[in-house]
Amino acid sequence: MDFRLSDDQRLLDDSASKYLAGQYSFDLYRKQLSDGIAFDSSRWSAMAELGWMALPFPESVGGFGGSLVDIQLIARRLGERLCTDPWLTCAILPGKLLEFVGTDSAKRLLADIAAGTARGAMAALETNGHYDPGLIATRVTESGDGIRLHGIKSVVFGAEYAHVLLVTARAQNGEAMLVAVPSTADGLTLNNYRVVDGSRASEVVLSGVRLPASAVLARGRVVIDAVKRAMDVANAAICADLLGAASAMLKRTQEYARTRKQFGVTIGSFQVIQHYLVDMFIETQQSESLVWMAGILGDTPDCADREQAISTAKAYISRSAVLVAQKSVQIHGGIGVTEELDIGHYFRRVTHHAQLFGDRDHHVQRYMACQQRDGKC
Amino acid sequence: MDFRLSDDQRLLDDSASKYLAGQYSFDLYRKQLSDGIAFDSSRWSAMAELGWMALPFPESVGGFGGSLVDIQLIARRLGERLCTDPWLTCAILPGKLLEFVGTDSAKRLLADIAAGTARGAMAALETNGHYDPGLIATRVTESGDGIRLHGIKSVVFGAEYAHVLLVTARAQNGEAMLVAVPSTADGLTLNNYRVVDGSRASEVVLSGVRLPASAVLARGRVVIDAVKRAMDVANAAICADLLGAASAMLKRTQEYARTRKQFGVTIGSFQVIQHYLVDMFIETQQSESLVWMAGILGDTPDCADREQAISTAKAYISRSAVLVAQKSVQIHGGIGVTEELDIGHYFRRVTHHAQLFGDRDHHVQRYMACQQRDGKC
Amino acid sequence: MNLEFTVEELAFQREVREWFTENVPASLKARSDNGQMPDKDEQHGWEQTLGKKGWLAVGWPAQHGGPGWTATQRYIFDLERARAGAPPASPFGVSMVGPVLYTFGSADQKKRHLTGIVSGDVHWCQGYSEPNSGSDLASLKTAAVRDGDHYVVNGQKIWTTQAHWADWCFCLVRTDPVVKQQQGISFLLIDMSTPGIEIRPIHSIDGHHHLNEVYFTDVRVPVENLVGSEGMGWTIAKFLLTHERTTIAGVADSKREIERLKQMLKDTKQGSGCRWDDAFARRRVAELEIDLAALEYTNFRTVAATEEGKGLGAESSGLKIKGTELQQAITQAMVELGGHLSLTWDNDEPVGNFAFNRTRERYNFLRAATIYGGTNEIQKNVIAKMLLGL
Amino acid sequence: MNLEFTVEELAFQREVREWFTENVPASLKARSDNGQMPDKDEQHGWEQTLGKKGWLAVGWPAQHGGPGWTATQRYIFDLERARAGAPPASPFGVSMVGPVLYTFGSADQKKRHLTGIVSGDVHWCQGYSEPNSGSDLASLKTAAVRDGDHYVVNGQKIWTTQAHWADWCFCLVRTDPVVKQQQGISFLLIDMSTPGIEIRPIHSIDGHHHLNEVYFTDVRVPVENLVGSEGMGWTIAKFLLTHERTTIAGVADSKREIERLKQMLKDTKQGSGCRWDDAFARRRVAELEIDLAALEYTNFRTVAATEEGKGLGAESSGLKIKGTELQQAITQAMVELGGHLSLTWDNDEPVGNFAFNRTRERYNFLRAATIYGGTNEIQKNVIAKMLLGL
Repeated sequence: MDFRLSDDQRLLDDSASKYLAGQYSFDLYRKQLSDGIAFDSSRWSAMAELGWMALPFPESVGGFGGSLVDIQLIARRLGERLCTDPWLTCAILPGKLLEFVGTDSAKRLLADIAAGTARGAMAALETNGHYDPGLIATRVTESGDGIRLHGIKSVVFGAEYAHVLLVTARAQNGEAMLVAVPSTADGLTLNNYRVVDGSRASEVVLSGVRLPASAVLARGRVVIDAVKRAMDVANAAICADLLGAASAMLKRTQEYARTRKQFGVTIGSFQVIQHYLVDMFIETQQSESLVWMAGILGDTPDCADREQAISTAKAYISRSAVLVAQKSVQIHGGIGVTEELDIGHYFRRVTHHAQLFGDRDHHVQRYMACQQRDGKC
Repeated sequence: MDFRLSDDQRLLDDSASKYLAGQYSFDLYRKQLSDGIAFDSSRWSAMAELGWMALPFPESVGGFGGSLVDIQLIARRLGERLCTDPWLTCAILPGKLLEFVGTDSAKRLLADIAAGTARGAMAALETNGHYDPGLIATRVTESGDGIRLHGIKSVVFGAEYAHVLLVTARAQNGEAMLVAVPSTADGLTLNNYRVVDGSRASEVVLSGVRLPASAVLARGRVVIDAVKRAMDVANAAICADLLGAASAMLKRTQEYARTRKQFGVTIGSFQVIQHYLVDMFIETQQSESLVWMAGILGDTPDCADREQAISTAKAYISRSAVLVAQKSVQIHGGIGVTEELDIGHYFRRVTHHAQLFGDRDHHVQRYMACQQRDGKC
Repeated sequence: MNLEFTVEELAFQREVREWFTENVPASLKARSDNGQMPDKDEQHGWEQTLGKKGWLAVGWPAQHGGPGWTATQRYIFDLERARAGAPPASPFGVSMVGPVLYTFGSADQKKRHLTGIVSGDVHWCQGYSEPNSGSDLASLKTAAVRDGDHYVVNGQKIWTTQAHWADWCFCLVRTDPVVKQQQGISFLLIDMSTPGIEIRPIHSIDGHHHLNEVYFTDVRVPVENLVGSEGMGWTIAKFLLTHERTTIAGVADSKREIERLKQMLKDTKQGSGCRWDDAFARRRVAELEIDLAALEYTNFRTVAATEEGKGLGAESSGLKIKGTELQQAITQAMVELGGHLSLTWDNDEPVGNFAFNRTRERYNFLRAATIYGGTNEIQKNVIAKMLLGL
Repeated sequence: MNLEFTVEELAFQREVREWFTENVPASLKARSDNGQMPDKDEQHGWEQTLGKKGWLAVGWPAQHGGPGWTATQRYIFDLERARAGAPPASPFGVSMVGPVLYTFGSADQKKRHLTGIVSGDVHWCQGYSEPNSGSDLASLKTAAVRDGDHYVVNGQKIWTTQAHWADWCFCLVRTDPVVKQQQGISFLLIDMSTPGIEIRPIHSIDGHHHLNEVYFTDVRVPVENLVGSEGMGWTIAKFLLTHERTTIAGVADSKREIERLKQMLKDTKQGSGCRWDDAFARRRVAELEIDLAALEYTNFRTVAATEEGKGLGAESSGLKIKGTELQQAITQAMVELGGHLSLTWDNDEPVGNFAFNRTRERYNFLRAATIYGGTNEIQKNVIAKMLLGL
């Protein structure tokens, strides 16, 4: 057993930390928030140059063959810094979906994403599907020379910054398909809005979008399996993001308790505040343990092991990060519920990520399903 | 809305409180515990003279027509004093079962119980039935002149002090029956043991017990319905018992926190201990509110209203009394886990009553079932 | 013991319910059906509607312009108000400065101020907290120095809810900097249009503007605006803390919110069924309902004790703690049970069930519920003193 | 990062597992399958079996008679021990006084005492707490007054686990009543057969006798039984608190208990199915398993840090808090999920599933888990000091 980062990982972690410290800030975040923007093309290029887009993809598509832990290292730093750049949703998530789908056309698209020259977005969930990517009402009809898409994909993160949307739909016979829809396609409308962490998502309305048959990247069971696996990768990253955000909140709250005075003493001198901080500290420690567990055990095509590892981590961390966030606000008092201070923004980020691709309840239930299947998928 | 006790109720409450203060004590309780006894015939007679056996039964059988709240007033005092006398299990529970069954033979038996001359015990649950009185493996076979009983009724509280056991069984055609089995019947064996609160229960083994047909007190749906309703009465009393025990623990723990010194100060000066006590106090207050709610709204033959009221109260109080009990032990430290002090005994009593006839989990599920039926039974 | 309303109370309930059905504006109801708060015009318009009916200052005795209701009637009114989807009245006028004025105020002060509160025409805010005096209110520094017929006020208040909507502010100010903290504090009424007052908005994490900083620079306040005498401020503030407890637990709104959550789950499809089909979701709702029942009946006991004229002690102090915890738990369940539908923020068009889209607002807003009016930790300290006889 | 055991560690695990399978007495396993603790003969017999194999003092370096295992090996050993249904070794000899002696003891003390601990032949108890010195250990009063070649000990210890089973007791005693509290405390080894020692049993709420009061009246202890020098007692006590953390979280036993609970639910019929069919029961187990996973991987991190020779700070102090909370939560689930089967106490014959009949014992016993060795509240105070840099 070894929880040490490799030298490469330490370098990656350091560079992510330093890059964000230098190029991102709370003021920048707030400006983007008020402007309704969650993207910056120069930062995107810089991140690509740092290798963040290529990081976890196979060398055959120009990637660096990095691991899930590598993804988590960056995600944790993004969470720590409140960064809303759509690295996860426009590069890692669609990229992993393409990798897991594994067809030639998917790989060609993945190569562009890994190179940082294209951005994607996964359009898999729908309003009536809760977190289940198998519940698809969007229809694809095939005619001789092409296909048409009808339906609405819901809360598609990063869609407005994507060049291509990876849309799941069902054929008349019920078969699932993954379709690459260019953002410029006729009949495609994006209704964009802000989401809870300050980043952006869209309702993707497909009104008879016509595409050549080659737009179909994959069909059959592999589609839903790949979406689930990509969501598991995302959840491993989300756990790390939650850890980064919760750790930052704990650090700020410790500092606040050390310095804020009421009744002539620092509030950190009150035993109840001390015990709150200890509870938060312990939760953060335990969360970190499960982040790495998920990073290591979740990096496998075996769906039983993977689902159990990811759901264990997400079920635990989504609860504990929310507890840390709530206590941080409570200890800060009034200032904690304002837009002025970063604490309230971390609070929202934690709320968002705790239920992004499944909250505790969802993942406890998935864990139970894993147990009932007794290791089989 | 009025939460005041009537003058009669105040008298009843006072007399119960005074009687127990005078005739029962922690030393007596401990002596009975070590002797493996949970009954005293002179106290039983005294309680009968005080009218406790007749209290909640119709005047037509010699009762006083008292209410469910009246039962709760006594139960609360019993809980407050750790009293293990089988008043609830040998008088109220079997008596209410007979009252709800309502046949003539049941009423005759009830009259004896109300008079304090007979004691009963409800033998309804079985080892494979969890808390569901409908799950009955015990068989009754009918022949020309009588019946025979085969089976085992499980954890029958107060059985060894009962003159008659009220046994549920199923006929060959699946119909439920309630049978009065005299404690002297051939083929009846009681395996007696202590239960968690220090009182007594038995496995009731029926090895072909032969009885006249007149021993069948009732048959059909009324049997299970009456058992359920009697268990609801018991649960209203149990809630009050839990309140009495939890209030006593809170009082002792407040006193301990006021007087026990560590680090040169009373432990009540520590803010964390103070907040524990406040949480315990609030839980006790909220529990009391639901005790009276259950006493009033649970006193109805309408099963939907009754089940919702009882399950609301039991679900809440079984959790909160356990919390109070656990925190009381924790604040007392080492002395709290010994047999020397009453705190540990209250702790066991709360454990026991919290799951007697259904723990929180069971009652939350029953509450959900009430909600799903939308007021229908 | 008896948990039923009397015939008269039931008739009152019907009357109130009918009136609400007819008089709550559709726009107000639509907002609350989606868990949103009214804007200034809606809130003030609604309070004026209540004022015209004589149902705004519901806790006041008849001689001061209240309806003279019993505690039970006030409780019923609040239940029906929430059920109808109407917001609670802003507390600063009717629940706070009003009772202070009819209890401690001069005849002139009563004459000048009570009518405007009862009618809903004049709006108030509360100037208590300061940047370094949050939980430790007694350390406040805003100074009121006597200068002839005026006090000259200098200092800064913070967390002033609706200061930007208010005509008047009731303030705790320090009139004596020398004596022991609590003793130097006075209760002053300040016209918000007085020169020298600057309001700066504080934006909350629910995305809205409720709170403000209020700066006082040489603000001249006539001495007749002092309530009671100099140094009585702390006594008045303590009086307010133990006043009116029949609605502090927020039972009426929590009941409505749970009903709304159930409806939201039933209205939201999941595959061929709906979110309400999920037994674990139903269990979460059931556990909230059970907790709410405990709070509701504790509240009933407090209401009944009030009817009997009994003092309110630690028994009712738990209501605020449990009530705010439950409000937070309900909104958290709302956010979480909505799944990704709860993650949208500024969408104008519904994403699935619009009510889920807006759950975050109330969830974030209610984080303050365990902070304002004395944090729950401070409340527990106070109760502990009573319990331990300190 | 790597969570896999090495090939050598896996081989070690197989070896240990096989040995346990062959050597755990059936009676011991039967007891633990029902959640019961061993009696004195079983416990001591088992420790001697381990001692013969050289696997009793598993945390000790090889030069003092330990197996010289790595932290990972010790962790694996503990996992397999619990899995096999064997009880943990009594900590007083192998985990407490042993390490104290090989760290602070004289050559003579090592020679005299270590062998008996390693072999499981000599049993120890711990004389720390006193009636008025529980959480506040530094206020202890038991006096050891020098008289020639002896200390004369007078005083009373309490909560002395297994004093009635022990040959020796290691005691904190006050050798200097004048200096500041902590400074006057010394660490003394006392032969339990010395005249003047009286043991009185304390019965615990699980119905058993583990604890004792120990009275010392003019007990003469040879000066060579002082460990280190006079006044070093507090230093030694603190050393023990931070020693050996690889098993403090109780992960191995909690894993076994959860597996046992699952089996109990599967083995207990309910109608035509079993208790495991209840989705809410399964959920409760799942939530415990998830909490246990968090604890287990945190424990792994501590083990890995130990392997790297890193100091153990606040990171591992949470293990005791979370570990004991989880032990209590598991036993509470066991009691509650058994329904009325868990309410039986002294039945000899099974009432349904006998394992459920005995759940109450462990549940009651484990109430002490958050109290002994410093209450969890005291543990949190200590961690808070580190976090806040106090």
